[in-house]
Amino acid sequence: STQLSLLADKGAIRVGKKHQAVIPDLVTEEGDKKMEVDEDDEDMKENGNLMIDEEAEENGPAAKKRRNDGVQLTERETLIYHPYHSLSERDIDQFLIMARAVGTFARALDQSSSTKLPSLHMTAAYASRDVTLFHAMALLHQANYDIGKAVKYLVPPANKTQYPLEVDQATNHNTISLGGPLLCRDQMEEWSAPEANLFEEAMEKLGKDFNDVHADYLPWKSMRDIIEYYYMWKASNRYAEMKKKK
Amino acid sequence: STQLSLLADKGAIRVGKKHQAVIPDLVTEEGDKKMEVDEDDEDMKENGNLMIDEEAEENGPAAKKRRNDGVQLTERETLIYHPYHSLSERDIDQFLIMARAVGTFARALDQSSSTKLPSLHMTAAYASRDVTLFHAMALLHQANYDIGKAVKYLVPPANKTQYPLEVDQATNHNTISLGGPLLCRDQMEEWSAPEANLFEEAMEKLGKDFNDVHADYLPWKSMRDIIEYYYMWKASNRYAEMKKKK
Amino acid sequence: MSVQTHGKKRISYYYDSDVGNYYYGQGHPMKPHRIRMTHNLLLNYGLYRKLEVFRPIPATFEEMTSYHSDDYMMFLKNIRPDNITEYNKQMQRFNVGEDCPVFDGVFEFCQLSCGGSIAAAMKLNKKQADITVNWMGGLHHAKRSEASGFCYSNDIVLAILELLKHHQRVLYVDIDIHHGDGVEEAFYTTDRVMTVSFHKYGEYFPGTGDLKDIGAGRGKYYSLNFPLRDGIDDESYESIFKPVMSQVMQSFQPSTIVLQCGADSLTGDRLGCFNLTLKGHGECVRFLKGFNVPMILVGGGGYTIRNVSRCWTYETAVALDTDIANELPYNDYFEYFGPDFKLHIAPSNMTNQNTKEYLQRTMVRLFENLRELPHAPSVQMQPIPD
Amino acid sequence: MSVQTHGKKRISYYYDSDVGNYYYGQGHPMKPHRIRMTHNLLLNYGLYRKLEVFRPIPATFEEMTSYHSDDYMMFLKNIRPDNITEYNKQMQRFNVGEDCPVFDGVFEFCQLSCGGSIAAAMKLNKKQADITVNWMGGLHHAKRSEASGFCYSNDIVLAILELLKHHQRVLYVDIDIHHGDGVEEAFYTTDRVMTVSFHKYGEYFPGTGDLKDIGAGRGKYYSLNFPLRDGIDDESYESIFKPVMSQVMQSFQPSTIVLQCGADSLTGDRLGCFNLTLKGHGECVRFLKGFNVPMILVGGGGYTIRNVSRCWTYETAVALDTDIANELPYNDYFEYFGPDFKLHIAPSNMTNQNTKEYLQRTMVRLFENLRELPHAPSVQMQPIPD
Ligand SMILES: [Zn+2]
Ligand SMILES: [Zn+2]
Repeated sequence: STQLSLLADKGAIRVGKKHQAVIPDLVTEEGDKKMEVDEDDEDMKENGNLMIDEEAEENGPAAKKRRNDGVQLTERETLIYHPYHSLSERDIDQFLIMARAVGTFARALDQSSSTKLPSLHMTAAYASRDVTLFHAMALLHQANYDIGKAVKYLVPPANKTQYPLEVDQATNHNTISLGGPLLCRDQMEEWSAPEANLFEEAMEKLGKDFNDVHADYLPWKSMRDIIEYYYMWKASNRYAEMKKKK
Repeated sequence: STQLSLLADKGAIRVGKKHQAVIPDLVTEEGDKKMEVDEDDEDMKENGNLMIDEEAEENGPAAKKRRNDGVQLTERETLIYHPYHSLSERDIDQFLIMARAVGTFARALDQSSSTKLPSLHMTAAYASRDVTLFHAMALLHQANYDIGKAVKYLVPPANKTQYPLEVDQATNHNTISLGGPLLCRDQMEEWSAPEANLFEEAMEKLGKDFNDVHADYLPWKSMRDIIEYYYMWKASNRYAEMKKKK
Repeated sequence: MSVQTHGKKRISYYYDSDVGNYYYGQGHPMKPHRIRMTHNLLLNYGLYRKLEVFRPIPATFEEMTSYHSDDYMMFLKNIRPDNITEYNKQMQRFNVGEDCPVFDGVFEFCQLSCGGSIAAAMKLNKKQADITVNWMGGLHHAKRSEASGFCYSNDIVLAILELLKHHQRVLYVDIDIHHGDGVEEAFYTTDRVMTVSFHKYGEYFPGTGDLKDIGAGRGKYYSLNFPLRDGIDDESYESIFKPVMSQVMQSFQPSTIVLQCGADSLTGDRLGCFNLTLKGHGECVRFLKGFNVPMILVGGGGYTIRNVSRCWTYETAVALDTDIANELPYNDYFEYFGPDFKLHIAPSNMTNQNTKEYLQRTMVRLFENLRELPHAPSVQMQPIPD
Repeated sequence: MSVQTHGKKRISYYYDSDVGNYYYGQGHPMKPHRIRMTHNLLLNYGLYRKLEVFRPIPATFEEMTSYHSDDYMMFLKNIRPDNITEYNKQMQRFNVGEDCPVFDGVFEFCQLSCGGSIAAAMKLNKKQADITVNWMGGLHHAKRSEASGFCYSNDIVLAILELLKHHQRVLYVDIDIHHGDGVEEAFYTTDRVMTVSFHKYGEYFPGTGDLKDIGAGRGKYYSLNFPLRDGIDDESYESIFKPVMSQVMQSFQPSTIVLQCGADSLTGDRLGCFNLTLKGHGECVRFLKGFNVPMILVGGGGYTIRNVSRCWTYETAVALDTDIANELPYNDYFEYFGPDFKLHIAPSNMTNQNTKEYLQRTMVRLFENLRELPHAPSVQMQPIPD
């Protein structure tokens, strides 16, 4: 989708087995099958192999994934959140404030955070970043949309016995339990000031070639972490100030 | 109870109408009355006036105060907290962490707080003071020991429509709603640095004569506020440092 | 989630968050703040959450005059630091001035103290609790028309009067270092209240509480006084308290008890001269609690406030049958408890001037008095005749 | 507490939090990060909470080869920035290199994109949603054995193949500025998928999508292309989109729709040359939604990423029947949206080279083709004969 391409305006739609998709046969649906059992009896045999797949889904281990709190699931997905609960908008807003509050408090308790973040405002701002909110929404889901249960997930005991570890899988967030208030940190916060300086130096020298930035300046960071940091950094004051200086 | 008294070891137990209490008659209890209605019929008439008082209590406006969530009340008291709920110790601990967290976050949002308290640690410490915990316990009671409801009281909407205002009456705490996270501040936190300095100056000059401290140095503070401040100040670093200097 | 075990006793606790800010004046040893310190320790020890916590309704003028004289209460209600000069004569008459200074809100303070004890009594009358606690109360020196020993109104007398409406016999026990003269005097002539006081006696306030003071009229033998000397320790105290109280319980058979837990009998008290620790003091609470008779715990004296709050916190835990750690929890007044920051206190090496012989001899005398009590109490728990 | 109204459509939304960190390379205009920006706007607008949010299972090799050739997929799976030199020939053969560079995790990225679209299709097959959304998908240029135009695997084709298992006729609509050549080619000879693409045509990538390209074999008349010139605005676009799509819906009668929402047709796009605003672009979503036919929304092109995320956020709101404020909510990437920090964007003053006459004429030609469609579609929704 770019004028960069040398192939621009030279394309053609090609016809042949090598280019078109193989169109699958129509499968009569599970539900229909039961309704129209007489008529479809033969058809079922015809499409035997497909039907078996469907049966396996229904009875196999995937079957139990089908439903989660009344929401129907296919075997192709993990449910992260759904709106079919009795919480009001305000309830959720309040819960998200709680999540930010816990994040702020967690940073006050955490040694490594609080040395990095001496300012209250900065801490509250870090605790209000999207990673905290996404994680909170995932916790709310794990708590079956019970605010009382969900807030307890925000302040789990040290051994995480009372914490839904699935939530970390579901959202890939970097959560640290201090045996109390829950801490979600993104790359913007994870990086030390020297690391941030190194990154900016690398950007000046190498531009956005993150493979080189990684190799030459920040080999202890993963590529993904560098990219996440880059995009967040572009929205930060540091970036604005660096641009101003130029 | 002191050797200060001039009356020491000169006391005597005096006998006479002017000294002894008038001993009341025994009132048959409400419950007994119904059990022993035949025998006590005459007695009831004798103690008529007292019985009427009891009746009035039962039927008057005080009657509805009798019970609160299954805890029986007399008309002489306001219930602040009771242990007859299904919350575990951990549930309550977690709720108290939430209360501290919300207090910390509230200070980050509050203009007047955050200029006074630039440090994260200091803020978290202020948000962990007993006033916050007492208020949290009172909110838990108002929420009928439903953690989900109680945490929502911690972050009430601006107009406090969803906040149990009784709780402020019950505990006399100084709570400020920011239309979000709840803020409980005691005198230790309320006072500005210049006010604290004035107080210390007054203490050096006047000692603990709080009437004079009030009149000469801090007329805009109430006597009670000064006394509350004094006792908290004695437990503070400021006091320790002032003592060290001497 | 574990459901609170209802097998334990129901404890009702009375507190008003205003109480800590009443201030007797510069240099005065009585500090209502110690009640707030206790309250905050209860919270941070997690004992608060095991209690039924109440804010009492302040006692009304009418309630307070169920014992106190109208003119005394009227005086107390009207006196203020800024109108003292107008009340010169009355101040002398009602003994207000030196020990019992006029301070801001003195009448309100009395209302809180009395309100708590009256509510605590009413609670027992309604059988809504097994033990009720009012550390704001216990001001045992106040007389009908006279302040005394830092006490202006006698919340204990008011509570006992309330109890007497539903209880034939009320036992009052006083472990303050000072004689419980106010309560003794109020009930000196009745056989429905027995007062038992253990106290320092001899050149010591208030001067009453001799072994020979045993009550008068129908109240004869219903006042019991155990005079003590300086330096009594836990062991000695236990050796007299338990036998005496066992005999009292057996002879008097009260249906309710008021225990004044004055903490000036602790070692190191600013005004006291005993050598009790929390364990010896608290053992009195534990022992009386064992009789399974409804009981009110009130405060009283206590002038080394870090120890007072330690003591009453511990005794609340005793009432709750709950063990608490010796490590004090963090709280607003944590620095008061340095340098050790522990709950329990050690006795001093002061001499115990109470010899075993003295204590034994005194106990024998008290037992003799107790034998004079009618086996069947004078008024039985039976239908009142027409 | 209000119970969520189930009257509105059920919207399933697919997202993988890894997607934003795939990076095509320095200077490359395709930025998966725009999908994360959209996601964060959905959260902070409160739209997230109205969705069923799913993380899709990544597509398997087998699933991807239901359309793509095994050798192409094997190549894609094995190629890495550090082994490029070993794959020189294959890179040319599969058109990987310039437009479609080898980047870290390219195959995983394809798995997420395809996984989302396959899951979205399966969701509709199961009748578990009315509209499913996968902004990670929409990579319409990928061919069976060839990468093209920043697209390596064609998630749309895979989704349509999944839909075809349960739907007799699937309609594909493409409002990317580029011709949806990959999808058109895949279904060029079938009458069960109709592809309709509105795109810039003439000296523009990928060069296909002439009005005269109408499909082949059984697929004749089942490909529809609306070639456009530079600068088309909301009004002009609406004036063709709605009549054409109305006729398509009536003639083809699909039981499900896939709408590719490529956002490079917006004004100000780094690579595009149209002049649409969010309103004109989103109107296509709203209009198709009005037919009440199950629909998949996928992403696609879009190279001014602040506008891409605005657009897809808005279109998610359209799907949800929810109005959202023009003021953008604070989020991690808020600064990207300066200086105005508004949702909606203004059109530029560029010339609209699409005259009314041209558009009208083209539309007439398309209607003529549409009239060639059988009134009763070739395969009916009826019991299949023995
Ligand atoms: Zn005393
Ligand atoms: Zn495009």
